[in-house]
Amino acid sequence: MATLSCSASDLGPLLGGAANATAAAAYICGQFSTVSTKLSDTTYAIDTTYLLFSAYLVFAMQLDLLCFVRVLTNAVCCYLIYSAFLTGLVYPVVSHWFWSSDGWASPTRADNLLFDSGVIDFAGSGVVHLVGGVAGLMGALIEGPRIGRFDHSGRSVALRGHSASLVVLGTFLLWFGWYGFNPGSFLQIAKSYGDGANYYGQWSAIGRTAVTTTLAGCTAALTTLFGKRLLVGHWNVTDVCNGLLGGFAAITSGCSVVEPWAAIVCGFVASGVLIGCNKLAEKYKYDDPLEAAQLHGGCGTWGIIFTALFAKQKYVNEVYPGRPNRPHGLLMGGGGKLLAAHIIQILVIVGWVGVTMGLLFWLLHKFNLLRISAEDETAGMDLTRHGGFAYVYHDDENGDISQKNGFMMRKVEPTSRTPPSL
Amino acid sequence: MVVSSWEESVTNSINTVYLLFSAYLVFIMQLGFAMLCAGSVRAKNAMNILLTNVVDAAVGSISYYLFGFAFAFGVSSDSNPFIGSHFFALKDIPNETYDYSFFLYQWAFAIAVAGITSGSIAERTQFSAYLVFSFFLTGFVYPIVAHWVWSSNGWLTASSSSELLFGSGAIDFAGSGVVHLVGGIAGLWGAFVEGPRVGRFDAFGKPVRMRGHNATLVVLGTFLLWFGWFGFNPGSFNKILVPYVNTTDQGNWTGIARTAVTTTLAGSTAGVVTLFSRRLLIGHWDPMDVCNGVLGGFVAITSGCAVVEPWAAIVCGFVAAWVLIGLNILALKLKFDDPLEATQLHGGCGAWGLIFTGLFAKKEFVLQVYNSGQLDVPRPFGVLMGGGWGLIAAQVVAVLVIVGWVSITMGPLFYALHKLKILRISIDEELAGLDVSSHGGYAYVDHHEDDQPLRYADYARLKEGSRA
Amino acid sequence: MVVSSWEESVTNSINTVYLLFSAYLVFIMQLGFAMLCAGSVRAKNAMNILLTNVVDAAVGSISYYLFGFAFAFGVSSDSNPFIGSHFFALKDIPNETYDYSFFLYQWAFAIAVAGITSGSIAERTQFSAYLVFSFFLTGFVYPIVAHWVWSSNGWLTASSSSELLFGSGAIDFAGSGVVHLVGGIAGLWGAFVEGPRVGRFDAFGKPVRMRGHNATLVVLGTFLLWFGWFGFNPGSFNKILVPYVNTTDQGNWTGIARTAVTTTLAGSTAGVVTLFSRRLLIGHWDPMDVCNGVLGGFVAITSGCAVVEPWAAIVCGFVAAWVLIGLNILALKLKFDDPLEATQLHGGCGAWGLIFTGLFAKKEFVLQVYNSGQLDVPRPFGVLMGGGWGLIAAQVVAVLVIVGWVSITMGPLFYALHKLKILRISIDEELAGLDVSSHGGYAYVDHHEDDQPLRYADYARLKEGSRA
Repeated sequence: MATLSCSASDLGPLLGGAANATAAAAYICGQFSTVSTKLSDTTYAIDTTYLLFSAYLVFAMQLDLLCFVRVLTNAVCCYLIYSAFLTGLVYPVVSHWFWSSDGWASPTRADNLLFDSGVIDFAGSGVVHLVGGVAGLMGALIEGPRIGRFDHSGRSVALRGHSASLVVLGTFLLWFGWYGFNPGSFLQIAKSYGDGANYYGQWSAIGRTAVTTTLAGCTAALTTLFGKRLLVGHWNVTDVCNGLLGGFAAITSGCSVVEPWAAIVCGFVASGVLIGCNKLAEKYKYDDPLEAAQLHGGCGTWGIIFTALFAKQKYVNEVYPGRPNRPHGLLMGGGGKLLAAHIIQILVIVGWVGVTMGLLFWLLHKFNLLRISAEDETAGMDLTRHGGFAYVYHDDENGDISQKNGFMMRKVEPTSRTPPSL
Repeated sequence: MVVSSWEESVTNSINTVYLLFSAYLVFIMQLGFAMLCAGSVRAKNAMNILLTNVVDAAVGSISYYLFGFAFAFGVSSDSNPFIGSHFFALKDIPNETYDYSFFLYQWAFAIAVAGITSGSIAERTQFSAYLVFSFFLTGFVYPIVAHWVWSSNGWLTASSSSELLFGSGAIDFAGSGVVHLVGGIAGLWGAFVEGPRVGRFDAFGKPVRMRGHNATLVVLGTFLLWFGWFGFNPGSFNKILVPYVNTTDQGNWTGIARTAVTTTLAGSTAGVVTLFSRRLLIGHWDPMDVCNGVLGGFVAITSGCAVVEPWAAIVCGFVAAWVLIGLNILALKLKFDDPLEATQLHGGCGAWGLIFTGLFAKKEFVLQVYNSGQLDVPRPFGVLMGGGWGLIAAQVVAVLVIVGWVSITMGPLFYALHKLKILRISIDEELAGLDVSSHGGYAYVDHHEDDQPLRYADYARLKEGSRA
Repeated sequence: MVVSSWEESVTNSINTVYLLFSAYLVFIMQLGFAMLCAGSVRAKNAMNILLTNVVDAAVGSISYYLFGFAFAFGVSSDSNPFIGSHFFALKDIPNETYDYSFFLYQWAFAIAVAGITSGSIAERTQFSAYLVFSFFLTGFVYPIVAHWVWSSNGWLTASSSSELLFGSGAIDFAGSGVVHLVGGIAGLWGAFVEGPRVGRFDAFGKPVRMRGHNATLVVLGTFLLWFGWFGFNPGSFNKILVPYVNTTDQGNWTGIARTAVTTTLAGSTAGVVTLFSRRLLIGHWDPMDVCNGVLGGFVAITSGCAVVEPWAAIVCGFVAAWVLIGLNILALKLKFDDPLEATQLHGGCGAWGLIFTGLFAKKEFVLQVYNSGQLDVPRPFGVLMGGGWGLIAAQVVAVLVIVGWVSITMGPLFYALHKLKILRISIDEELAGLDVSSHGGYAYVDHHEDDQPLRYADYARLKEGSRA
């Protein structure tokens, strides 16, 4: 609101000659500052509205977790330690480095930027996805694959999640939430870029971010669809969903500073990265039920590199103002400084998370807290730890009621040709 | 004045955007209830409970449009503190006080009430009885309570400019009492008059566990309710562009964000406490319990969400979890059967929420919410914060009158339906499940019902055959 | 001027916030369609229909980005009323007329169209044919209709400043015609060319009921669509910060909230009416019918939502329910098989919605929406409100040209695919279910496929064994 500050001494001469010029000027300024206070209230209100609803959207992303609760191999108490450690220590340290105004690699630092540039990780391909991916990698490496994932000769056996509807539900909800994640990372919307065109400002940049996000995800989904069709031979909905999420994870870093067409490139490569990582994981007998390491780790890494290649100068200057001629994307003619900063980011994150989480999982493993017992796992954790299966479809009511309890249920065998007597 | 009219436009736009999106979020709670209920009943009744939830929303819209809103907020110079009497069928809306967006927001609240109660009487109620009760509750019982507490001339209100009850009025900010306690007590009477489900207690009176058929749906419903609660509590400010006097950069936007924080903290605390105490009591980690615990925390904080500090929200959630566990044990002892624990959850935690507000409301926040932050207004606040007994007395009165009012209206209604034998379904129907008896089939159809080849082997054999 | 530029920033910010969040809501409708479709087909085809819905969104994004948006809204001085020709691949965006947020909002609409049609041809279409048709529909057929009705120089538009058709133009505010009628007619041709599913009608031509496999998903989808419709209808205002001239405190915010109210009322009424009439016709309360009824009401009100009174919305919903029921009976008579009733629902109710607007549009609201509330503009409005025949004539023309245009484009496309034998799957595949034949397995994997102990008894035995 600096533009609206008003001082009586400035205004006084303008009103000239009149005897009570100063008084009039003071009065006008009084009026003016009232208006200006109201206006700044307005800005607060708009920004808060925007931020709150964006936060709600991000929250909605958590919904997705529920789809996968049932395939987690971690025991609950171990999971509590793990999540407390990850969200309480490992993640905040990383986000401090790249996002807080005095982090050593932050692009918003006042001076001494890393390679004059800092790391542009706008909404967190590295800070969020790569951290999560690496943590998952360490966990799954130390725990080893699920029982039955690889047979005696070491070939992989497909263990599929149990419901495609839930996967699709979760994917769409994540997509919905990503609109809070990426465009919401602007934190403010009422901000003009002041380059003459009044229709253009932060609100356009937010709209553009939403568009790049959409395009990257969709391209990745389609590429994965056709790629897997060529490789495996049928159209698979789970692959499409994973491809979509891979595209989103990749664009997260550069979403605000690239053109829409670059987002298509980003999504295209991301799906290649995802498929490649999956092949690699299978080869090395690495089992991650959700492909989290491949998806968030692999595509997150690609996203960081992608930003360093394609960031457009105009957008970089608008999003990180106050320092003209910042380095920008290598392929856009911005030199290699941004790329160098980003490669350092990848190395540092992998190192930090790898060491801390690796140590934690190793300790848990040593104390036998990490993995559930083999019998528990084959029976499924729902039965042993959670008091029964999540689904009870047709429990037997017509029989004697006294027998009925949580565990007695008649499973309908799909092999039987005769409909069950209901 | 051009500038000032533009300012008014801006103010109106922002407030409407805020209120509308909050209303949409509250509406999504109806989906949350539907999923929660569907997951918590047995598969043979899933279709029935889904139908009741959809019909709740549809019937509630019509009745609230025709007269519910008028009963609740139909205020004018001659209206009385007991019931409103204007704006039937949205006549004279929009006016200076109310716009369409306010109606939409209140409508979303109204349909939530019937959603709460539907859980208590699940699995054993005739559908036509359900229609009657839902229409009556949303169109009459709930709006009158809302009028008392929320409209500017209700006798329990805390926001009127004229004299308030005990100089304070009851602070039920987003409706622990108005919404949840009403829904819970209605459910109490419904479940009490109907009696427990067949087979819920065995011949020796020992409870038999009846598990819901789909835990995924329960978790889905809980998260959707959580999502919706961000519209329910923070949205109850109605306007976001209201600066507080005596501050430079604070206003309703600060209060709204704080409300979202207290809401989250209370729910999470209650969830964690329930998780660990149920682990100690019954020996395994049960996601259903955690879900109910989380919801209990939300219900409890709903009343005071805007006027307490975040640390108080943690206290609130902690106690709410124990209220819920205690009431569940009590319900088992008394052979009271409520399939979704709606009475214990919404009734018990709702009552605790009202009391909690009377204990912990902070002076500064109360003044911000109800007096735009003027510091010189003397008014009671939380008794533990040194604010005197005025507020807690009003809160206790609110609990008592709400319980009383709902009991004298819904109790006789359920009793009459019971006497007319249109309340409960027959035992045969109950054993077979409502879906088959009233709704033409089950909610789930498995592969084999088509009597078709099922495995890939069968499919391949069939292909071979057709080629040969 | 510094002040004015700041004011413009605020205006733009508020409008963008509103438009973006509306776009997100419309996007969530895609999830709603996916869940609704998945629940309404048989389990053996669930994976197929889920895939088509995800791919819809993905294919639609690319084609709409590359040329769809240009065909629909590429207006400049030399562009013609039939098709747009600028802004391919978002070139020159943002400019003074369109911002990225507008593109995002229109994109969400475009993918909804293909979502509607996918229901009509479910359970029997080859996936590659689906890709072709989806690309063609979102990238070409739909954008051209959108250009006619919504862009400022389309020949059917109601908002241009130059001369309008019959002095009025067709009022299709949020797209009963542009979105739903297009999707419905495309579905009609698809379902007609493909013919009914195997076993839908028995040897004597009597219909055999094919129930969807999961009512919970249907209800979930319906509520999500309802939620999304709050972005669809009120969001179509695009800008919230537009004060009406000649009023003190009204503006687009009033209109937007009123739109949300009319939408809710129409859907609820249609749901309740369908509930009771199906109860009378077939004898039990069926939640699937209620869900379809609610959606029918929404489709019908979509055209006139901004320009009618709330009471007219109730009339609209009432008739829409009967249109839907009537068309369903007719479809059975004609042996027309549409697994999701998309043709009847979106086509039939969409056409009724356009006519309804011609009957009940209120003068004051029409002027508010299309002329910012200037009272001195002479323009036709609803014929039953005394507004002359101009509007209803334009509405009828709109119905006819949309039906004609979609028929001459989609009809030959489906016929060509049919002749090339890449439209429909073989009978064997259809009997086995698409999930096994094309997608490598079923959508649901039950516990036992792991070949693991399943019963608690088994589990106990296993424990015994390991201990021994």
